[in-house]
Amino acid sequence: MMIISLLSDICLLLGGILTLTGALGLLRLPSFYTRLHAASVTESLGAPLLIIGIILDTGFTLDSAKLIIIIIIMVVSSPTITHALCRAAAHGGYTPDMQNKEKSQTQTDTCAKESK
Amino acid sequence: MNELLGHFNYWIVIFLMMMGLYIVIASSNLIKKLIGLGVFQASVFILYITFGKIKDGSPPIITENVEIYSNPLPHVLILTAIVVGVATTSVGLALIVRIKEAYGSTDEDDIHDMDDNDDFDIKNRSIT
Amino acid sequence: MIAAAIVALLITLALTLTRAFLGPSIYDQILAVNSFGTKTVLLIVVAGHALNWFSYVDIALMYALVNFVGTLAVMRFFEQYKPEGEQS
Amino acid sequence: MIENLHLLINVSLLAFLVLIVFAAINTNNLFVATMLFGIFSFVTALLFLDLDAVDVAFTEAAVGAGFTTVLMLSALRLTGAFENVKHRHSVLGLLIVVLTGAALIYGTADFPSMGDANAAVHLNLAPEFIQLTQEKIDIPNVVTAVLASFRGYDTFGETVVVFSAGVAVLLLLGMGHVEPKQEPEQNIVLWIVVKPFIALILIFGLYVQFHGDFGAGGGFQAGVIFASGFILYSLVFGESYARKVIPSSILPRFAALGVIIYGVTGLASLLGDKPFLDYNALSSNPVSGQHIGILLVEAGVGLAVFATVLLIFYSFSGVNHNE
Repeated sequence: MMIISLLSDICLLLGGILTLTGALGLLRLPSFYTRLHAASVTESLGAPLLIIGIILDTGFTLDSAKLIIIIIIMVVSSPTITHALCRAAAHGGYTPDMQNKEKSQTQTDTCAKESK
Repeated sequence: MNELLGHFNYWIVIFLMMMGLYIVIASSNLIKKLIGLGVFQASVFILYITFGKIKDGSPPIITENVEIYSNPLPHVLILTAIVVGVATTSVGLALIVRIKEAYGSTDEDDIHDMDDNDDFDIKNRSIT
Repeated sequence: MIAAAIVALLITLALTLTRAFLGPSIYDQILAVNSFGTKTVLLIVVAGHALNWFSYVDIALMYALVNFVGTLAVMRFFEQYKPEGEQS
Repeated sequence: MIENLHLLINVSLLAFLVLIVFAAINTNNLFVATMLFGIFSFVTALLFLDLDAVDVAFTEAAVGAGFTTVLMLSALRLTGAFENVKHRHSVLGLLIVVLTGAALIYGTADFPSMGDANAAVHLNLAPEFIQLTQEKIDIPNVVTAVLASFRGYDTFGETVVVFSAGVAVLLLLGMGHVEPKQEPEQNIVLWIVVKPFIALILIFGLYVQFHGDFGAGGGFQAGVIFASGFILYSLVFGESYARKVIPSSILPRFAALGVIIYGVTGLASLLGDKPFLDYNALSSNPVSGQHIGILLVEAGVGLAVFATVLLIFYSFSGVNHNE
């Protein structure tokens, strides 16, 4: 019993840290594609960890079965959305710049101007 | 302090309501006006639900070992109000789509200008 | 620990909201809004468990589905709108 | 501890709401304003959850965050220009708003403080409803009992309002028709992921419809969820395919059928020498009569809301309005 509650605490802590990191990345990273990366990668790990922490705490009930369905939905839908968004951005004339950070920043600005 | 916490929700709700009203007054775009109305509407919903809350109460679904239930009546009123609200919003949006077809604009000021102009022909969307 | 997770999620929501306000491009805002929805689902699950909200799991499930539909609608709209915007 | 968490969540959610509305006032892009309105609904629904209103949170999330966003985007697509919206800074308007707000805040001084169990609202009607639900109707969810049985007239009126809103949109916009060339871009990842999702949404809609007596849910929510399954199909595979699955011509009939099911249930109780919408007449045992009545009424509401929501979506997504 102790071990399970300890495990649940660890999962919650890790999940919390990961989601927080993801949000920081979303806020601080310089261009759209890097932000996309920060949001999607941490979301795919942080969200299941948080929910697994709750499942360990509730024990095996109908609720935990539904929570597992939520995990499946999130694990499938989050990368799909990211993929579709990335594709839409790439088709909308928004190409990532690999070489120069400064340049990609200016590109973001021009795109921002265009979109406004 | 208790006074503050007890009335905090009401004040914020009224603040939100007034911001919604300000959007309706200050924006000349019809769709944005509808968004303002939506904000106003949602804040009224929050007000009602706040009234229904009882401290340490649980949702009005009968379960064992629960003595205090929150008031179910505001919940019923607001539940139906939300669905009716979206139905009326959709009628409003449909009207806006028609207005756009007739006048070529969704801006209230432009529409008033066109209405004031006697030569404006609504069928051809142009001044003859 | 569950309280710490709730606080972390609330801070996360605030940061995501900031990105949704700042932009700069429309795609950033779509990303932030979608991310906000996902974090809301997590908040419902964690806070619902901590505060004993009734049938929070059903609502979390629905939020996850609605968020997916909503974001797809936004992107579909964007795909369709593009050519018209260039013409006018 | 729990008290503090409640307070923290309450205060931060209200702060989020204020921030979101500020951003919506400041933006001159209608597309952004619509998305912000969507997350506004999300946060409102979270707040409802914290205030014990499970059913309302359910409805707000399905209707406000899901369908309203889709609807507003469809309208934006039809009206075209959504950027550089003019914004006039009206001093008079600001004055009116500040004065009204001040008057209303002055009025809150008489309000009972939040969560007070002895407030006037909680002393009448509500205890009776909770009591009578346990005695006469015997379903756990008091909200469903009040909605479908005690205040059945009211809900009938609301259903008719929803139906007439659908008729009004149909009269204003017509069904339109969709040309196959307007199909969305082919995206295999989306296609594969979305198919099981649609099945999941439809099953979940049925669950919400029939679980409404025991937990959160009911006809209004289920109708919207069921419709959003088809809206998802239409968004990903294209409107012309969706119209093959559910032809636009049968939707008004479904909506009318839903209202008729509700009305006929009321008439059936008239035939049993009881008042309109008194379900005790539906069976020899009054309690099971109530159960049958609530089931039928919720089915009528669900069908009417489903058909109306999908009808409105079809009307807005027909492409020929700009011609």
